[in-house]
Amino acid sequence: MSTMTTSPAYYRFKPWNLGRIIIWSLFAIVLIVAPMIFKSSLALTMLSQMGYLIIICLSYNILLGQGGMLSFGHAVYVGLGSFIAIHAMNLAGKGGWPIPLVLIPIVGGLAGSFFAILFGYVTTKKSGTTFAMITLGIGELVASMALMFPGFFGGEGGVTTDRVYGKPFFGITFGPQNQVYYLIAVYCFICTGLMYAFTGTPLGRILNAVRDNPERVEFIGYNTQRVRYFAFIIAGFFAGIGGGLAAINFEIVNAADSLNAFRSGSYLLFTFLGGAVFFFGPIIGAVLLVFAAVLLSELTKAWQLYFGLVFVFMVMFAPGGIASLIMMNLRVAKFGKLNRFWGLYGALVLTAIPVVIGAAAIIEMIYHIQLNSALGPTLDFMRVTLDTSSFMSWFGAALILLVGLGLLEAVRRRFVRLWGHAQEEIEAEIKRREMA
Amino acid sequence: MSNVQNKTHAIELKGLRKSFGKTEIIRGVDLAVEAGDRVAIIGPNGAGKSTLFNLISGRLAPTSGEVLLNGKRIDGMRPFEINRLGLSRSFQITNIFPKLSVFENLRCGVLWSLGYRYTFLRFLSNLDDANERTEELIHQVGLGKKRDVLAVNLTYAEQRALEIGVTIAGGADVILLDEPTAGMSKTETQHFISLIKQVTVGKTLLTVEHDMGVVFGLADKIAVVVYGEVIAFDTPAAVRANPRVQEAYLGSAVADAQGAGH
Amino acid sequence: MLKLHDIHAYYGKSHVLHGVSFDVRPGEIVALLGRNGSGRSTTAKAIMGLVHAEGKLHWKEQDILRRKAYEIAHLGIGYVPENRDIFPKLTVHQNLLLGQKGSGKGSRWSFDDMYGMFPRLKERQHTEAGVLSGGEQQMLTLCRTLMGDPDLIIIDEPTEGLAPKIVELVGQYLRTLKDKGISVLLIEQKLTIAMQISDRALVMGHGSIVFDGTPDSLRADAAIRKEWLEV
Amino acid sequence: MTVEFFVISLLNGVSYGLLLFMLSSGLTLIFSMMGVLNFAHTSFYMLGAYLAYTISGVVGFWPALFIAPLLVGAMGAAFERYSLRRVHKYGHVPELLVTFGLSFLILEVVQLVWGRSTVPYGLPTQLQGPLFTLFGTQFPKSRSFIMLVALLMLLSVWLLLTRTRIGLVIQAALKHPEMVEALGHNVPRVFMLVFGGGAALAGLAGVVGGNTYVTEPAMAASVGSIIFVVVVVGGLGSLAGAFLASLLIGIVQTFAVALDHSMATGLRAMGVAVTESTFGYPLLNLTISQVAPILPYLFLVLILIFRPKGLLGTRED
Amino acid sequence: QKGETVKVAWLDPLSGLMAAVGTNQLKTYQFLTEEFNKKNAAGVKFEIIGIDNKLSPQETTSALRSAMDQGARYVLQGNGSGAALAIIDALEKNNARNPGKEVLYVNYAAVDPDLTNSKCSYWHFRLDADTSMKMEALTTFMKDQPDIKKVYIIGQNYSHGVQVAKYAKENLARKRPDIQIVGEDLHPLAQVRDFAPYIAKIKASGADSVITGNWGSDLALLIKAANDAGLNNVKFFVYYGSVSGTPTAMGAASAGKVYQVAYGHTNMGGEIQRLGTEFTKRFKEDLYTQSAYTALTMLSEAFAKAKSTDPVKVAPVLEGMRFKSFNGDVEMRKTDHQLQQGLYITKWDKAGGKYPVDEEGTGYTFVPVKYFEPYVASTPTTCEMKRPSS
Ligand SMILES: Nc1ncnc2c1ncn2[C@@H]1O[C@H](COP(=O)(O)OP(=O)(O)OP(=O)(O)O)[C@@H](O)[C@H]1O
Ligand SMILES: Nc1ncnc2c1ncn2[C@@H]1O[C@H](COP(=O)(O)OP(=O)(O)OP(=O)(O)O)[C@@H](O)[C@H]1O
Ligand SMILES: CC(C)C[C@H](N)C(=O)O
Ligand SMILES: [Mg+2]
Ligand SMILES: [Mg+2]
Repeated sequence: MSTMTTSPAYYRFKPWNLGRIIIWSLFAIVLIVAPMIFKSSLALTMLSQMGYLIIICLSYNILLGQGGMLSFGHAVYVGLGSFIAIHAMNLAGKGGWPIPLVLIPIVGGLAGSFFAILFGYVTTKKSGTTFAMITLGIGELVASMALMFPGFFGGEGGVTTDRVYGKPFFGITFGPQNQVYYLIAVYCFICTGLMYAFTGTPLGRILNAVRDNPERVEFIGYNTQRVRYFAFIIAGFFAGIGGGLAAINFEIVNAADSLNAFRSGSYLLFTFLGGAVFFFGPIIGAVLLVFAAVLLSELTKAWQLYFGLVFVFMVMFAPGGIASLIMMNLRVAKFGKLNRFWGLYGALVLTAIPVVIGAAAIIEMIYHIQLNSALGPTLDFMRVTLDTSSFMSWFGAALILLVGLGLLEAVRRRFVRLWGHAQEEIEAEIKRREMA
Repeated sequence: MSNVQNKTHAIELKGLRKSFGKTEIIRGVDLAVEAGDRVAIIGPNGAGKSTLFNLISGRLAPTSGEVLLNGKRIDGMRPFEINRLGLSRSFQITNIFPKLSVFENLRCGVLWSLGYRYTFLRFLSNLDDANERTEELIHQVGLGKKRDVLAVNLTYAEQRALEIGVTIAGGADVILLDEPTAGMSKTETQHFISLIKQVTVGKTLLTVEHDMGVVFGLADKIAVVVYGEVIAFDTPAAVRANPRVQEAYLGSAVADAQGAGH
Repeated sequence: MLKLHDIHAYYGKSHVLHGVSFDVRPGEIVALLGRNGSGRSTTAKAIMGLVHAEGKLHWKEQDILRRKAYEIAHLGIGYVPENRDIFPKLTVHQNLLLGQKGSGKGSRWSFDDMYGMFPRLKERQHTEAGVLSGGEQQMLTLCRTLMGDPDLIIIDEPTEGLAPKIVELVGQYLRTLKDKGISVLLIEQKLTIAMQISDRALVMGHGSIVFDGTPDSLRADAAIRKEWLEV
Repeated sequence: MTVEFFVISLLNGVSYGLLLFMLSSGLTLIFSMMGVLNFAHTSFYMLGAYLAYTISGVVGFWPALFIAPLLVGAMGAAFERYSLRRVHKYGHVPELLVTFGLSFLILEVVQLVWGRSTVPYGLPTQLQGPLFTLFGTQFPKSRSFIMLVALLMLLSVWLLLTRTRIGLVIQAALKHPEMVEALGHNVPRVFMLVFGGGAALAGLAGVVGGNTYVTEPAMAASVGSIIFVVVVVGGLGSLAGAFLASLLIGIVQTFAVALDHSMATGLRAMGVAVTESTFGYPLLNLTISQVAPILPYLFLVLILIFRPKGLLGTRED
Repeated sequence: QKGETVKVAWLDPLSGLMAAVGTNQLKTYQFLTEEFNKKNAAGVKFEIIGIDNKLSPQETTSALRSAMDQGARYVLQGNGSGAALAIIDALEKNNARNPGKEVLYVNYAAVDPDLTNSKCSYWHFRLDADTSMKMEALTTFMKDQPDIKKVYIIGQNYSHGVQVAKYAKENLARKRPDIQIVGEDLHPLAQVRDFAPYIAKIKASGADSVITGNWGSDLALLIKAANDAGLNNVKFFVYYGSVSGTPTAMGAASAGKVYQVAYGHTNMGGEIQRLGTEFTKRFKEDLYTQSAYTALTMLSEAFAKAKSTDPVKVAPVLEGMRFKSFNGDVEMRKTDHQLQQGLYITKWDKAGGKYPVDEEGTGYTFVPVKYFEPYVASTPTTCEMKRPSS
């Protein structure tokens, strides 16, 4: 006892410390003002989608990042949450159950956790590849079965609803998209807060321990299966909330859409891209998911190619996701060494531009030949007219690409060197502090 | 029933046997360790010492026989159930949570025993008793300076210390240590023995060791396991003098070990 | 036969060996002694091409610096690492099989030699290596490397975790290797055994060699022992 | 069920099972040895089919049977060399994801080169028509050829695994790559060869599968998850297991199609009244034949719960 | 409205399972607008904005928003009734909530009867004949084939396949009670790799005809398997025999065995055939979504009649509008917005002579064997159309 040096107050959770207040207020402000800045109706749907996808990706990360469980079937809990939510809305709309719309996401959440309790009981008995494969199997089963039960899942058309029912809530009908957006935003904020809080609870910490070394956990008194199971249920709950919000947002839920393996895959992909190691990674992932799914496919027919390329390069060069890139830079900044990189970052961006432009121009021309040849040989690419039948267009694009590549590589080499130096200095600095 | 009359032992093994496939590794072990004793288990490589630990701690289920902890049968129970009854063990090959900090590693070890089970409705940072206990532990095992370092980044000796720390964190009163000093230099070993002694005051301790210096420095009693059987269980002096033990295990190295006695 | 001259080695950016020079002659047992962290294991890894090294490194008149580990192994250097690195999911027999290079024909060592040396391994030959006892694993690593028929074998702390009796046994086997003309570079913690069997002793401190001589002269040199080996 | 129907179904089951094995043998090689969940496996299968289509247009089917798999194998090896190898050290999830990305790229490239609709990749004359006729049902040569190829694959992979140490080297290298190198094995090259080999097997499957079935951009996705089922049900690390699982799945699925029984008919037979208003009627009324194609997934889940090592597997992860 | 450019959003898959179909259809629309812009009755120009909806109803709603942001007030969609329903639903709400920004939906291929029955919408107009209509025509044709005695029904286990089975049974029971339904199978959508077991079952059942609503690889593989097993004396009655890939799969082996029901065929003669041939020449693909022609004709004429391109003004004009399309006189039925048109039964056979347009270069084509006037295929509706009160 004499060794006690720090008072209990040192650990106390102080919800109102300055850093937290700033970060969470910023998050809230972003949620509030975003639709005021991006006003088009597409932007508004995209923002709404981001809102609930943030919840879903974060819930997925409870499994992947915090529990080391690679699930291929997360869409099951999101989707079933959506279905129950939409049925609840329809019942409420018919006056069956008096559930106000604002509570519908909770219904989704309960449904999500219900199914997580049901399926999780078998899936979480195992971990690793076995776990992954069971979730894959259950995902496929649920997705295929859904089409066979049109009574509940509405068949191909899915189930529709009207979110405007009941008495207006303080004059809010939830008809207009921006009211729905704010509903989603409020849920997004609260759920993010709750999930963040979860990381600081005993279960959350033991979950990390299970991820790192399940065997040892058994020898400090915990049943690993139980830990995984509880985490799975919690993840299912938040997934269901996300699903419920999606149902409100679209007013239609559809088995082919919300339960398939591809959906599950994209939660995995983007959680990872955002960065599974850090709590906030999946938030970035969710935002990217919406951009990739909605915007990219509208900007270009070659979206899958770009997507594949970006993805392969990201995994190869930034396996910790975007969050880890940010954290690496923050670390450099903390040691006051970020300044020397601004110039290089600028140069990287500048040299990357021609590479991207050149490559994109070529890709777009190829796609144009294949998909849009009915519209003639010319296409509009960033306000420039390219002609797939002219040598100059191809040559020009290739030239830009090659020159850009050369420059980029030169800058990259320099960057890698300097970055290495900076890391070295930081390591040395850390050692020094440790000694002190 | 017999327990009622007999004095209950901290650990009691009765006719314990374990086979892997056709090979019988543990061939009928009877052993009773009294509460508060420090017992060292020695024996040739592959004799079954670690296997014995695995059987006691629930990592393996015995083929036949009984394991009793404070008079209660525990064979066939899962490791976490046994742990909850107050038995904790360390591993021959370091077995900690690599991506958690030293502090978190220890706190994980503390949680269950303080009753914070699968709770997700309270913040760790508000669990004063857990934090105090962890803080105490961290100083006990001498890792105070490495509080927030991830376990992977510790040196080997520090990891071994952490391993012990996680083992004793739950406050178990029966502790099993499997070759706790393996791979350490002499200085580190000496330091470590005193650490172990200090943190296991009043507890029942079983260790497996090959380093005779450690064995003789730490143990009140020595059990010699050869080929899955306990061939001797006695005081250090008696064991050292036992010709069968010399034959089977010590060889001429006895002299060496005596020379190295601390 | 093996010649190191001014070898520097690095882990990432940290500089661990600061100019190590020594040589090993055919059929010689050389003990490499030193405290924990003095850089002995790193020296072994540098020879095997497993860490980034600079300087001059020759083996049988060939420059082997920066060669790939498998090439170095093929040139006849065997390595027994300190943390054993057995392949846990493979059986004992398969572990030994992996030690062989090519078909194993013409090797000085056969499976039977190995099993003769450690009968315990023969008993366990179809068991997964991962469940072997600590000591058995140690024996297995040693044998696995021998199966590759090396002319020089670098052994990093072979006696760790072995029962005292087996430690003696290992000592004897190292002598047998020597008799077969194989050189041994023995990295050891236990002074007694190292001094008993080696022809020459090297002492390492802070990443360079601070003593090179016979075991007897080391025994005599209390100053060196005190400064670099004892507490 | 008549004898006639039984025999034909058995034949169909076995040949479908062998088709599954042909599709998954390369994956078994990669997945169970390297631990890489190669999501691009079926993309290599598709590439094999398209390449064979083009090549056979120039030099004929039989040369294409050899050239196309080699090309696909080379691509696989190149991918391992330049991409997968970098990712390997970060663990299995990134490996999986990079192959996932690759599957997107291959799909797009295939669509760019060969268009989005089916290509007329037809059977060579030697493989057209029936091999024999049984009870009036023809058994096509093309299917027999698939069976033959599958058996040859089994044989060659088996030889590779038992007659060489490649399997051991890889398994060992997953744990301690440096140690394996220090024992004298060129680990990177072995990995590259195995990945390339797995891709080549997928390519070969594409060459023969593409013209027996259809060669279209969706062909990769359509067999995507079933082959994982085969490998996992068979048991990681077990070629024989994968073989057994393929046959089992093939036969079970084929016979299941024939069974028009449902839980409802079962209950009725037991005298329980089941009507449309009974709770869960849609589920009760689902016939076995309706769920036949998704039975493998059920199988997968059950196997993993009750026997996580798979049928003949040796390890769990 | 003369000289005006009307933006029409096309929302259908360009990726995924139906990428080939969607790509072909987008080209069809782009190609036909080019034609129509030359000689438009209303003097307007169409601009097609193609957006990939990935066959997903949710993506469809996002795509719809983006289309509206880009100023499109007409939407074209056809693949998948799920997406169709999503559009209808979204438009009902949008048009009620945002007056002045109404959007009108032209459905050119989604065939779920519900869309013009229980789920009918004032803003939705369907150009394809729905499942029940096609089955009406198909069974009327089968009724007169005395050699049909035993019918087997196989389909994809989702709403479309289930409906095909349902209408087939109802219609046959009514028109030819003597025909036996010897088997009925539903298999999961796009999951079956090997149809041999189904063929064995069909053979064992002794069926002489098979009715199937399958499309894509589910149809191609089914027919391939039938050919492989030598199921030579069984006829296949299908909905989607011309869709990308299927003709290639059928090839010579299916000649004379496959019958298709549709609102047209490739050998119609006249302008549509000329356009089809030109399309094939230009893109090396077939023009099989002829309803695109109907869509553009209908919109052009409605613009001209309404003297406006505002959906609010155009929709009333469309109701009950009669016009001439490539397949004769057609009428957009007012009660449910289902186009009433004649249907053709065609048979897969060697191309040449009167029917020269071979499909996918196979040398084979769908040869017309029977034409049914619109009234034959017409089915009643339960639609209670809610028209905006003005
Ligand atoms: N799961 C298992 N399957 C098969 N054999 C096993 C298993 N576990 C242990 N063994 C065998 O049991 C014997 C005893 O092993 P154990 O680890 O208990 O030895 P030990 O006494 O701790 O030796 P050491 O001092 O070398 O660590 C060994 O021969 C080992 O190979
Ligand atoms: N992988 C590594 N990364 C960074 N530093 C390392 C690494 N391995 C060893 N070191 C450092 O290099 C130095 C020499 O280590 P080495 O393992 O060669 O020592 P040793 O003499 O073999 O000691 P030991 O008795 O612990 O085996 C030590 O300071 C150690 O901390
Ligand atoms: C175009 C067709 C292949 C698809 C069909 N219209 C359907 O609704 O499923
Ligand atoms: Mg042991
Ligand atoms: Mg060392």
